[in-house]
Amino acid sequence: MGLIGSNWLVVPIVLPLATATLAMLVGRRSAPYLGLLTASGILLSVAAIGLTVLEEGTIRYQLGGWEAPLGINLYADGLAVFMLLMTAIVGAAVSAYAVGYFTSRQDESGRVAGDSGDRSGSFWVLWMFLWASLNGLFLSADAFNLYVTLEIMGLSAAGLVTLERRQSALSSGMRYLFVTLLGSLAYLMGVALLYGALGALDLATLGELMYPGAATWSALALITLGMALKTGLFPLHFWMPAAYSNAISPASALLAGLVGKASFYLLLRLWFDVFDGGLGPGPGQVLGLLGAAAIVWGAVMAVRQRRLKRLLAYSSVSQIGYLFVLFSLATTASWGFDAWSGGVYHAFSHACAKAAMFMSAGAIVRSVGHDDLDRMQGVGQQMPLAVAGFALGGVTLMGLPPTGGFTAKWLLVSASLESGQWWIAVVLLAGGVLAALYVLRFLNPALIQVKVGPVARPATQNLEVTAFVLAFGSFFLALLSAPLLALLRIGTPFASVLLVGTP
Amino acid sequence: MASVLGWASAALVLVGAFFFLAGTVGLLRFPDVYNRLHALTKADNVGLGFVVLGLILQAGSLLSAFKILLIWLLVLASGATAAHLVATAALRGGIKPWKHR
Amino acid sequence: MLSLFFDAVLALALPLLAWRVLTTRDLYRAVILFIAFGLLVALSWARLDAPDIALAEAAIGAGLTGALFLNTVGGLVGRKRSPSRESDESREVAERREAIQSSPGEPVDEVMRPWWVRLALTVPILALGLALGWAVVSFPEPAIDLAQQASDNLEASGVDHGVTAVLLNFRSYDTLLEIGVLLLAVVAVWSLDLGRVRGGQAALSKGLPVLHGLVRLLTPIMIIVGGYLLWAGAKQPGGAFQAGAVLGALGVLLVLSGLVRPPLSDGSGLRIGLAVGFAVFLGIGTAVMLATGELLNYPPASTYGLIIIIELFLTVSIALTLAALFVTAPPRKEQGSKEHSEEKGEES
Amino acid sequence: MSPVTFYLLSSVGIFVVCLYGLIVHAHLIRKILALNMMGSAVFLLLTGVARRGELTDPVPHAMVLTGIVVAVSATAFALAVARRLYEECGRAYLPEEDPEDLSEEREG
Repeated sequence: MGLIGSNWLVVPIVLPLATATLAMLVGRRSAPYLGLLTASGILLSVAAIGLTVLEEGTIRYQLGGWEAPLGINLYADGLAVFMLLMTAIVGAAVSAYAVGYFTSRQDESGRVAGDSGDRSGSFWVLWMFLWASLNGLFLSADAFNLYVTLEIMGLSAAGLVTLERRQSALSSGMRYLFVTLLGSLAYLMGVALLYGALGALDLATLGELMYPGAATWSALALITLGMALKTGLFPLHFWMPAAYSNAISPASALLAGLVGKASFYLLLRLWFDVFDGGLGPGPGQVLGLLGAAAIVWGAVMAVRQRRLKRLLAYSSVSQIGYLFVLFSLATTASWGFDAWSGGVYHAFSHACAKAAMFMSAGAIVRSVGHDDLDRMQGVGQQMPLAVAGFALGGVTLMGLPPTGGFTAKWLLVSASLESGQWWIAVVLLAGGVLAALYVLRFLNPALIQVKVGPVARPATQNLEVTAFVLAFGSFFLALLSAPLLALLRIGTPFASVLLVGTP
Repeated sequence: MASVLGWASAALVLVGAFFFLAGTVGLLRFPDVYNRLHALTKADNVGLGFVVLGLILQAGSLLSAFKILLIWLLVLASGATAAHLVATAALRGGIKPWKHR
Repeated sequence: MLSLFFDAVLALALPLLAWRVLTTRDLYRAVILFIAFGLLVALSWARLDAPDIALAEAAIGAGLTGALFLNTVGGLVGRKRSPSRESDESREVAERREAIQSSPGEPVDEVMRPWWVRLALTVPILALGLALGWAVVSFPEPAIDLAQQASDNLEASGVDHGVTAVLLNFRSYDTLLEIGVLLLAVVAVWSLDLGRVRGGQAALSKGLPVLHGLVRLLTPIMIIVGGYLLWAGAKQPGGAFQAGAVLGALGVLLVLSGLVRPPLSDGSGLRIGLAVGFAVFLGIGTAVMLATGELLNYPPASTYGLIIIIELFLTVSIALTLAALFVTAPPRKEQGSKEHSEEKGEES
Repeated sequence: MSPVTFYLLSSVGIFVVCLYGLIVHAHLIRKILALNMMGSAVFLLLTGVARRGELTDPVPHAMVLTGIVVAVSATAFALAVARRLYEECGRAYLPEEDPEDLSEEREG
């Protein structure tokens, strides 16, 4: 691996950081262009990292030239690249969406113009910091460095929520900030305990030294609680519907699509790389049970909502359950890798689909001026692209072929059947049916043909197009499952299973 | 010689501690904000002065002795200013000085 | 024996003080107790041979954070505020605020969850406390001794002080991101577009010659102390953070005493000052890739020089950021441009 | 028991007291105070851990220094949100249940 080859690894972190600084200095006018440039740069670098990892295996990068226990390392395996790719795709789509979102807002009226200009400037700085922290989190191999990325992520995400100054947005942003700070602190306490017990911060070193004891069990409990809180696992999801539904739509898309996945990734990484599969079978079962409960509870609540964005937020509560189911299935048994990759694949497809749906919803709300589900008649006529994007994303949530959601569910269901825990399969399938119900809750009225005269409405074409493109991508994600699963095999904690499984 | 210095220093620090104690009692027992300020600043400044004097006897070099002295001077200045600010704010806030009846 | 007793009392006092902070009815008093808590934490760190962080905690954790809290409590309760925001809020909101503010004086807080929630909470929280207590008492001898490794590599780090070596060389990536957090916080606070609550302070301090005299006296001293801390950081406790904290505190003092007018968020001079530390750090970290092939891997010959340059700019940015988090007055839309031109000169 | 153990236990005490306070209190300032002190508790644990060997370990010290700066940033932002919330609606509490916002003007 040449000089350039491994240095691609720092580009997705350094580039958005530089852009954030620059965007703060140059102000609101050129910030969107900088953002788009950065997005393409990140896409390019992630592609390069992905190719390198596919060809040459995992990459370890010594920051500052210092070796692991003393220095901080970056580490890219299949899982990390998979998450980077997810973030790059969703991030690029949201960036394009945000350009349209803030421009059309400016056109609306003179009064909001100046204000939204400020907001646009802040949005780009916050979003660039968020993107840097996400990439940094996926690549970090150091427990304390992960804490710093978590804090950047939490602060910038909360800042994105409070960009909307309505009272409800402010109070849900405040609550979100408390939740995210508490989650980070619980994580940091866990890291401090690990350092006290094992004397290291490097994840690989921690994994080698891991032993079951009072300090490590406490650390596992604190880290799991903190990350479950930040991800919004049932019953710790109380902050989520308000935060997702009250934020401006680009922020909702980023939060629901990416931020929740990052804390999930962190838990996944530590669980299998450091804690040796949760220090025993018990904790995984608990998380799996909560995940199953989340699937049902979130979906039932989603069906009962009267507001479009709240429906989507509760749908996220449900979909996050699928991610946590993997903790009870992913063991060293033969189905372990299926369950693990199914959960991770679900993270990818849900990120794309949910972000696209929030983007569509944002365009719809912007256009019709409300998000009351009972008054959506005829929206399909007016905004076919947005509704189509929403529908494609909805099909992904239901898990029908050929969507990415189908691949994910297929892997999870087959793993649960193989492991003999058939009740998980039942919950997974029931979740799909409920998803169909809540998606139709919007599509039914939206697709009704009504006679309305042409109404003057804000231009939202740009928004609709970006939302549709992303949803379209997630719709066909299953077609890419072979290379993506091959990617996930690189450096997986289930390497031993794979050796048994594939002769 | 060393032990004489040591005893003297200990005695001075103890005297300083006594003033701190007195200041604290005054803070707790005096009737109004002005009296409490008086107790605090006067007793603490003198108390800290004795403690500093005691520590200077133990200081290894002239430079560290000077630094310790500087601490005392800074505390004197900021304590006096803070007391002045508190008293002014209290007067403006309409708190009447307490009179013995 | 005596020192063991002192440690025990201090260690016992901290949780009790935390409890008092959270249960005192009066919020002002809670904040004052919080400052005392911060100072005691700093004291316990001094006992634990950690002068670097004791300094930082006393200046940032207790001092600046405490002042931030006081300022906010003052802004929340008790004072009638200028009607700057009246135009864009509904009448109902104004009335509700009126109702709350009708009883000025002690800012009190008694809102708690119902008793059964509190009772139900005690069980898991006690269990957590016991588990954590057991965990920290039973820490094994760690298999890896990073302290040894750090001291073995101190020679190559370019500086002679362990903490500075970790901060700016061994784990400089963390420090880089952390400076990013500071910048991010300023942007996030500014994005909230807060009203001018602090305008009153400058007026309040008019006619207080004693305060002005003190601040004039302290200004050169604090600048010297900040410079000394920065310079000393290479060999002994100190460094960019402590220096930045002292200088930041000076900035807060200057603005609160009314000697300097609060800077505006869209002053480009201020923006550059805030970003320069992060930008230089990031720039040098990236530039050395050309020489050594890794991010933040300084070429051995110039390590000390690069670290000093980075620290110098970090000090400027940290000081400005800490002061900005506290005193920056975001411009109101209408009057922004006028005041902007007025205050351009103050920025230096 | 060595003095280091006192401080380790003290940090656990602060952590749980503040966790309880954070959940129980509704006032925003109180919650932010609790979060801030929880941070100090973790830092105290790290400082204690740094002190237990022959050499004082500079790595946790650097972590704490980083943590202090992160904590003041987070606190400043949280206080700013609290104040903005107060300016907007005149209360410094979070509503128990977030009311479903039925106002018409959404998304600008």
